[in-house]
Amino acid sequence: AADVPEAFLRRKPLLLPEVSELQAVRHYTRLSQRNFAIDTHFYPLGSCTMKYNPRASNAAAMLPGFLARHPLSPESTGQGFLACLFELQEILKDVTGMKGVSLTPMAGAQGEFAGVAMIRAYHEARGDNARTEILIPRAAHGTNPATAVMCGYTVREIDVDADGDVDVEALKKAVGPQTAGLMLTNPSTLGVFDRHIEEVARLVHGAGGLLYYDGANLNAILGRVKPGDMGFDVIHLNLHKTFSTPHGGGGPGAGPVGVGERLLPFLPVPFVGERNGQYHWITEKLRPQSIGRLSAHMGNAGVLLRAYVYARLLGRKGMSRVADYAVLNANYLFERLTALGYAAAYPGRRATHEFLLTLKDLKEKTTVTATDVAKRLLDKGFHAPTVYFPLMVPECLLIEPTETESLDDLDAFVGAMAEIWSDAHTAVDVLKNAPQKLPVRRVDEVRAARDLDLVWRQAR
Amino acid sequence: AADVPEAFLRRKPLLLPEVSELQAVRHYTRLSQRNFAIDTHFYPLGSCTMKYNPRASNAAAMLPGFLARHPLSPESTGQGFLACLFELQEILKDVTGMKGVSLTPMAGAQGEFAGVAMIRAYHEARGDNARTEILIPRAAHGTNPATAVMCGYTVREIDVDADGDVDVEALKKAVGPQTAGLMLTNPSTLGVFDRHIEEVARLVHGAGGLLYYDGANLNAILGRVKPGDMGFDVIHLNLHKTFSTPHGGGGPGAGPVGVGERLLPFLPVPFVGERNGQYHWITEKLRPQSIGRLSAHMGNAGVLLRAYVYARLLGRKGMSRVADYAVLNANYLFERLTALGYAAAYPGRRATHEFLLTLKDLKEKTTVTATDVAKRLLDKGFHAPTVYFPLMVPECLLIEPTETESLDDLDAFVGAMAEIWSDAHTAVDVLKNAPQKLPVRRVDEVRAARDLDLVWRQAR
Amino acid sequence: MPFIPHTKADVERMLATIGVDSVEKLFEEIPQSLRSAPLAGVPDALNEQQVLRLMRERAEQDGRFLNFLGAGAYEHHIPAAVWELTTRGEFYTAYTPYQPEASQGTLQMLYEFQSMIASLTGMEVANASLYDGASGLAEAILMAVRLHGGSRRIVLPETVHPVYRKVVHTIVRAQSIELDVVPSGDDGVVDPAEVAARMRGAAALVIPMPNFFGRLEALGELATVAKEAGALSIGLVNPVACAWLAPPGEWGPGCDIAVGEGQPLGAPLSSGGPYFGFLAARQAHVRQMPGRIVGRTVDIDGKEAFTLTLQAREQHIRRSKATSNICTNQGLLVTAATIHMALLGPAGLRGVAMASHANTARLVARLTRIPGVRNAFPGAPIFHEALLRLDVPVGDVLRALEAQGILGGYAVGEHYPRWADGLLVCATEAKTDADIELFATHLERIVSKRRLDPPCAYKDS
Amino acid sequence: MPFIPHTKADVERMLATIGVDSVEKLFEEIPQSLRSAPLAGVPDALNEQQVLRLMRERAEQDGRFLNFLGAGAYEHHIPAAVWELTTRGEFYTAYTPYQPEASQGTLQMLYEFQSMIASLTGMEVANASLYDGASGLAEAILMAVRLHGGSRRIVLPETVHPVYRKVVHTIVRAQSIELDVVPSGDDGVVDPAEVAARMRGAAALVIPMPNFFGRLEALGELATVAKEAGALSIGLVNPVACAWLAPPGEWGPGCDIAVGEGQPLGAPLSSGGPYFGFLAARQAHVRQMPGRIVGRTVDIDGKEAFTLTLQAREQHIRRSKATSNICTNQGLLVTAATIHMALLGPAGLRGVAMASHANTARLVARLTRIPGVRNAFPGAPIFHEALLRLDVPVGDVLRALEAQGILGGYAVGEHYPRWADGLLVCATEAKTDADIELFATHLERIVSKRRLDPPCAYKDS
Repeated sequence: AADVPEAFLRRKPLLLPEVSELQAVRHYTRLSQRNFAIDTHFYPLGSCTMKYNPRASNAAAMLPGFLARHPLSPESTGQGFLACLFELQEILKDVTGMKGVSLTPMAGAQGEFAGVAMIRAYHEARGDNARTEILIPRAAHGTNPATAVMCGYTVREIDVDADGDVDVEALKKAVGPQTAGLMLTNPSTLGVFDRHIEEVARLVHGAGGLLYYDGANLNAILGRVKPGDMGFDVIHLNLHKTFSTPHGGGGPGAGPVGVGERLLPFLPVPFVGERNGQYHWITEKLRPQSIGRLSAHMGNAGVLLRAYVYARLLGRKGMSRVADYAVLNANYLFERLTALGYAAAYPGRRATHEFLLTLKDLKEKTTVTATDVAKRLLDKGFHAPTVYFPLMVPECLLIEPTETESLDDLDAFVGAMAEIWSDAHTAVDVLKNAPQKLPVRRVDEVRAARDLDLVWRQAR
Repeated sequence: AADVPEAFLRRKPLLLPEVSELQAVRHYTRLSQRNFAIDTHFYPLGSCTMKYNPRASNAAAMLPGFLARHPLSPESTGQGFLACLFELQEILKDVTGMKGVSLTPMAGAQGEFAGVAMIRAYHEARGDNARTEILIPRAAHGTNPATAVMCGYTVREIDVDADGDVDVEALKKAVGPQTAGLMLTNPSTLGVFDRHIEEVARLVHGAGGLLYYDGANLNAILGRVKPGDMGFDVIHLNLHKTFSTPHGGGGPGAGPVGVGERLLPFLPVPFVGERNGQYHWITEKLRPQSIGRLSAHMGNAGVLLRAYVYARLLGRKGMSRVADYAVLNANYLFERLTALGYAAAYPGRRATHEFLLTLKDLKEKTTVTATDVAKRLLDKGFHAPTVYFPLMVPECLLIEPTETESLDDLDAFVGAMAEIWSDAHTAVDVLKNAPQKLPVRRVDEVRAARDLDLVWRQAR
Repeated sequence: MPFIPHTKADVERMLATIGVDSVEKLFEEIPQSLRSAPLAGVPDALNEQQVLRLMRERAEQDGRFLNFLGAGAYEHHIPAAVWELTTRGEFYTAYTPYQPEASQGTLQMLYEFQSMIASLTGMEVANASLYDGASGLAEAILMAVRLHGGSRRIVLPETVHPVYRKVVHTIVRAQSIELDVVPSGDDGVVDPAEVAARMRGAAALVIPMPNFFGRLEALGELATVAKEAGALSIGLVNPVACAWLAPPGEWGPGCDIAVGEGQPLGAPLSSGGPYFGFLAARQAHVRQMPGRIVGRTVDIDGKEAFTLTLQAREQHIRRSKATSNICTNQGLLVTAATIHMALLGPAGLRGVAMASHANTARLVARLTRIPGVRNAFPGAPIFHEALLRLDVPVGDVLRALEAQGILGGYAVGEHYPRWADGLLVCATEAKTDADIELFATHLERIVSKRRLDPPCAYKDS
Repeated sequence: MPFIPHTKADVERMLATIGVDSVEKLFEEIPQSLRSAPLAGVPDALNEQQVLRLMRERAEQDGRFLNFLGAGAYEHHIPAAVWELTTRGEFYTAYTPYQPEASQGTLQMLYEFQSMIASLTGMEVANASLYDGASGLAEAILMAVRLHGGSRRIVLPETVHPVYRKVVHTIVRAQSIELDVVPSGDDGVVDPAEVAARMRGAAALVIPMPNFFGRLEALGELATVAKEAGALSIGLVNPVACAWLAPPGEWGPGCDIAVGEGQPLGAPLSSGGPYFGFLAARQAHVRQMPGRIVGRTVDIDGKEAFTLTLQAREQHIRRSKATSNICTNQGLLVTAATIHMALLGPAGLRGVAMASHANTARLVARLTRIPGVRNAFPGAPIFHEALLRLDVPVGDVLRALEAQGILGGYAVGEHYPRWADGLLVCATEAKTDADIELFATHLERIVSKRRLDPPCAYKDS
């Protein structure tokens, strides 16, 4: 094009693959086969809720009419789309017990950000500027403290007690006029439901702080308990967990936020309103106190459509069945595995939708680590549980089977864990040398971080 | 439903799987991974033209508007669909050099049937009822003689000469007033182009017979030579070969037939006509001499749409590039493999889009069979060529790389064949014990046929 | 170049290896006189973007219709997982599993399919599919003639799908097989006594379930009649019906062969194809079955494995003595059907059958409340289609409905002059009460209007 | 029960194993007072057939539009293979590759993505994606502030996408970062001299390419200005443009960070998401990069292997000291983008850029022939968008075009009062001459009509 001066043009060659369509298709088809996924393997990755992703959700979200719609096209050209979002907002309001929902955060961590930013905006709007601290239990997801810092807060960590509940005495000492709020996951990442939640809420509210609910573990209580009823003022949900949108190798997710009365004015925009059966965007103009926008458009629309389809397929009754069967599966596995000899991190507690084992004693006795168990499970055709999280529990395995796995598959997993238990006491090498059957054996992660090789270079 | 009497209702239990959606998805995803396919492996299966199946063809054929159309809905509701079929007929007329095309046969073998049935109808229409015999070269596909018999003919097989061409002297002796026609594949299944084709056509036509072209190998001459110009009166095409519609684990295919002037009245119905830009079905009413219908509706519409998309993507120039590169790839492999020591079945001949090797000498020397080579190739990540076909050439490998394979992949295949050649002379066991890396090792086919186990039974 | 990966340098290296100086040279054995002129009839290439836009426009150009057509092809819900899995490259782009070690996926799936079809039809064995129901019936007839060994006469009720009868005629006529068509009564079924009279010396009897009018024939009696005449019985069935209604294996002494159109099991309507035929039989007859068959066996380590079997029946081995010339089957559709049946399960498939029946019953009840619309066979048991008779010309009514976006059914008059006023309607489980009401509302207005006015298509707002 | 496989017997066995008599009992630790009432706000379940019909109706209810909107989201052709592969279960339903041995597919794909993005932007390293372009810009700004170590002031041209500026404000404001917005001139670009004046003591400069109006800023000069002020430069780019136009690595001394919206690389418009952000940088800055990063290494046998690396930057390890709170990325979109770029190749992607440019140039030439339609910046170099100025109210024109099935562009007046008459138009490679002519014809009539008549939306036949 003669109208763009030479100086604006690219000079360096562009290193993209130069291959035929067949070569590309074959390459990526083969690559895909080098993955474990829910569609191929039981995937009890604790805290990630790896449950079945309905294909109907994908089919609906990929309908040409939805895919072709430009984000800036007028509301009049997207009434069908907006109707889905509006109804999803209403559904999420109900299951969370909140008064308003914005779907715009693009991931759980962005939902957290929005939540804490709203807490900040609330205090600022009241001129309550002395609140500089967010309280976070030590077991929390790493996103919680990272988020608090992004929102300009300092973090004070609160211990948990021997049973895995928040240490109420420690909380009493920590809470005060500097407290902006508390971020809590309940059930916690320790796989237990915090029994003092009402007390915790009273303490924080009493000090003028707000309660933030990290919805990562909502699958454990969906339809059974509403965070709003526990006293939370703001919540994010991970739709890619509880509402079964695909994890896609690491995303996209969606992290809608729900708020109680006090935080309504601060919800991130845009979200969907309805008037006389017509749907419209609610933006900064209508919500001048909003914390603002979090994405160029309205968030991960395609993820939201998938979640909407999932919610409609489950319906009212199906929604609470989720928690029932997720908790049933977890408690069953918990019982079977502890019967084998695996140690519960919090014995005597009920499992929620997940539970935490610790191999501390096993390691001392046999040198077998959580990593060894994880890698051996891969050989046996199971994805590993989450390992070494939460950081505070040594050699831990966080196991979340989800409600969509069958008893047969749970029993097969128990069988594999039984063999591993036996090998740990008689054939440690088998575990230390695992995996053997995967595309690669144990990966040298130290070298990866030391000799950084992050992009392909022509002359290596 | 109270209105259907008890006596009409099913009594026996229905044995279908009783599984969750996840279980089904996981099962069939895993099963799929136990297949070789074009999308995962080089697949040089001679005579099958395993080339890349464009994903665009699938996307187009699966558009909701096409999928939802009922076959008996009026022509007025399918003008877009009919336009595609009409244009495909025109394209196929051009590439085959024929005067009329019907797309209705659902597979190559059904196209053959339609072709021979038209030959029969032609002679019958002329009252020429003494013609009872179809001539078929010994190298032909098994479908040819099977088809001739289905059409009420007896088959006389014709020898091929030492160079792989039809033995013209034998043909001269065989042809006569009893000859209804001759069925020929050119290039033949021996991987060579029959150089006497003009003489053959003269002889058969001279005796009052018609010439049938089996289009299985059209990929070798697409856009280069038209069967009509060779003197053929009727042809079928395998769209799942030359026009790259997917093989789907064994089908569906599509086997359109093209005919010259003389056979036009006999084309199978329905096919598509056009008048003033409106498309309509041509049926028995307009073609009272038609051989009739071959399917409940109009054949494998979805396959035809895929072939149409492929033809439009290639266009005029792309169409003849197919033969150029298919033949180039085959001759390159032919040269490289014979240089390694593999024996050509017809040395001194040019390869067409495929070529035939024979391991007769190798087997005598080393005991290595075509099966051994085939199974070892599987271990090395290549689908095996066609083996033991044509039946007349001992220990043969029929190798068809197709035009969509890259030089890199051809060279990798040569490398694997070189290692196998070496192993055949130094490590026969490696070949005899192949495959080792597949989901199963050599399958006991004798037992499969002897102890028939064709359906799952609850109490085994 | 679309789909061709070669660079110029590749081509040069390859030509040098071969020892020729041009691609042209590779065609030297083809007589010069036969080389083609450029392909005037093939348009210039479009890129993918252009083709897909063209196809999208063509797919949409005629709009969407609310469809009450059946007559051999049925609109059922297909779970989204079915075709997402079926079009996975490993299924979609594999070929016939000639190398069993590299094809266990397809082979096990086909074995599962055979098992499901055998149970569904109540038979002992099944093959891995045929092209479609109509050609499948022809293959079943040829199989029956081979099995009978004596007669070449087939008794075929008029209530068998009329196009199926045409297809059978096309395929078997060259083999001197006689099709003896039994007329039906005013009640839309054949009379077992009349069939019995014709069975003497016949090779086989075809028994449709449901028949073309959706009606249920005297299945047990007919199968008995065939058996008593020493003939074979061929059940021609809708596979969804078999999940609820008695399958061929349960009719009287049991049929010898069951055959049918597989489309209702996961194949979209797609203007007529690709669909697939299925064929099941008694174990004793398996060596006369056409088409591919998969067997379960072991590998040399004794591990379970699947493979094509009984290939000695097939054309690529037996050539002119094969059971059929059939080569490809409808593998991809069978993949879809297998996954479809696995996802639905026994209760799900039975539910589809019952809901389709119930919807059609509701449809008939609603439409026959319209003056001028009658049930041709009131009170007779049906599956999920029914023949209505109209007071006004059926063709006019259908055109008027089409203008409203409704495909109102199939006019059977072309094939059955006796029911020139007949409209065959179908409402599967995919229809809602609102759909039925919409149809009824339009039909009511059209029928009443046609009684007064001359016919013309119009479009209400 | 949808998606729950348990039979009643299963549940009984499981409860017995656990040693409780009901599922209810498993919730015993939750205070009774907190148990929910039934969910009044969740409707009854629909089955898949019903949901898909509802969704189909909703997807189609507003019709299809011919779209000339850009402004941050672009309609490009996506090869059919891209999403057929991307939605394969092994990509679609896998999670973050925490177990590298079981995730080599995703990991190698991400490594390829990083390599492609690094080359595309002309930078040394890239991460494995961020949420979208706007939040990605905020992350880039936070990264620059960390790298600079001193200043917290960012110089931001007014020609950066206005919503991006809002998003950055939302995300960084709590960290006392000041956004110093530089106004643009009448020519729709910022003046390097004015930028230079503001750079003193600033941490970083953001340089958009193209800018919001599709214009090309003085890229090299601006990057130089930043460098000379001791500040970092952040190139905010359209990735397709980088295949043809100079990427950030080539601007003057080279940018420090390149960031942008990945949507044009294989993501459908989808009402705004999911898209993905990309971020590339100098190797020296890699430890301050946010988001996941994949490295190539070996396994214990020395075989090539891929793994997540530099995790010590991330929140799950570093918690409150992490570079960002980001956790999930946009893996699935990155899968699509990687396959998209592999299928297009360098020439293909460059072709898309040039064709989009040429189509927009043609569109502008054609539309500005209409009386009352002017190019806001005549003769200025653009990529694939252009600002037009209309004599009649832009909102009215857009509504009238919409009634004709055309989305005519983006009215910039809301964000740029100076160009209240401005219409930002875009024609990518997906537009044909016929599309452009159709737009022009309608626009011509609407503009001339608006000059005479009061505004109202109408629909021509």
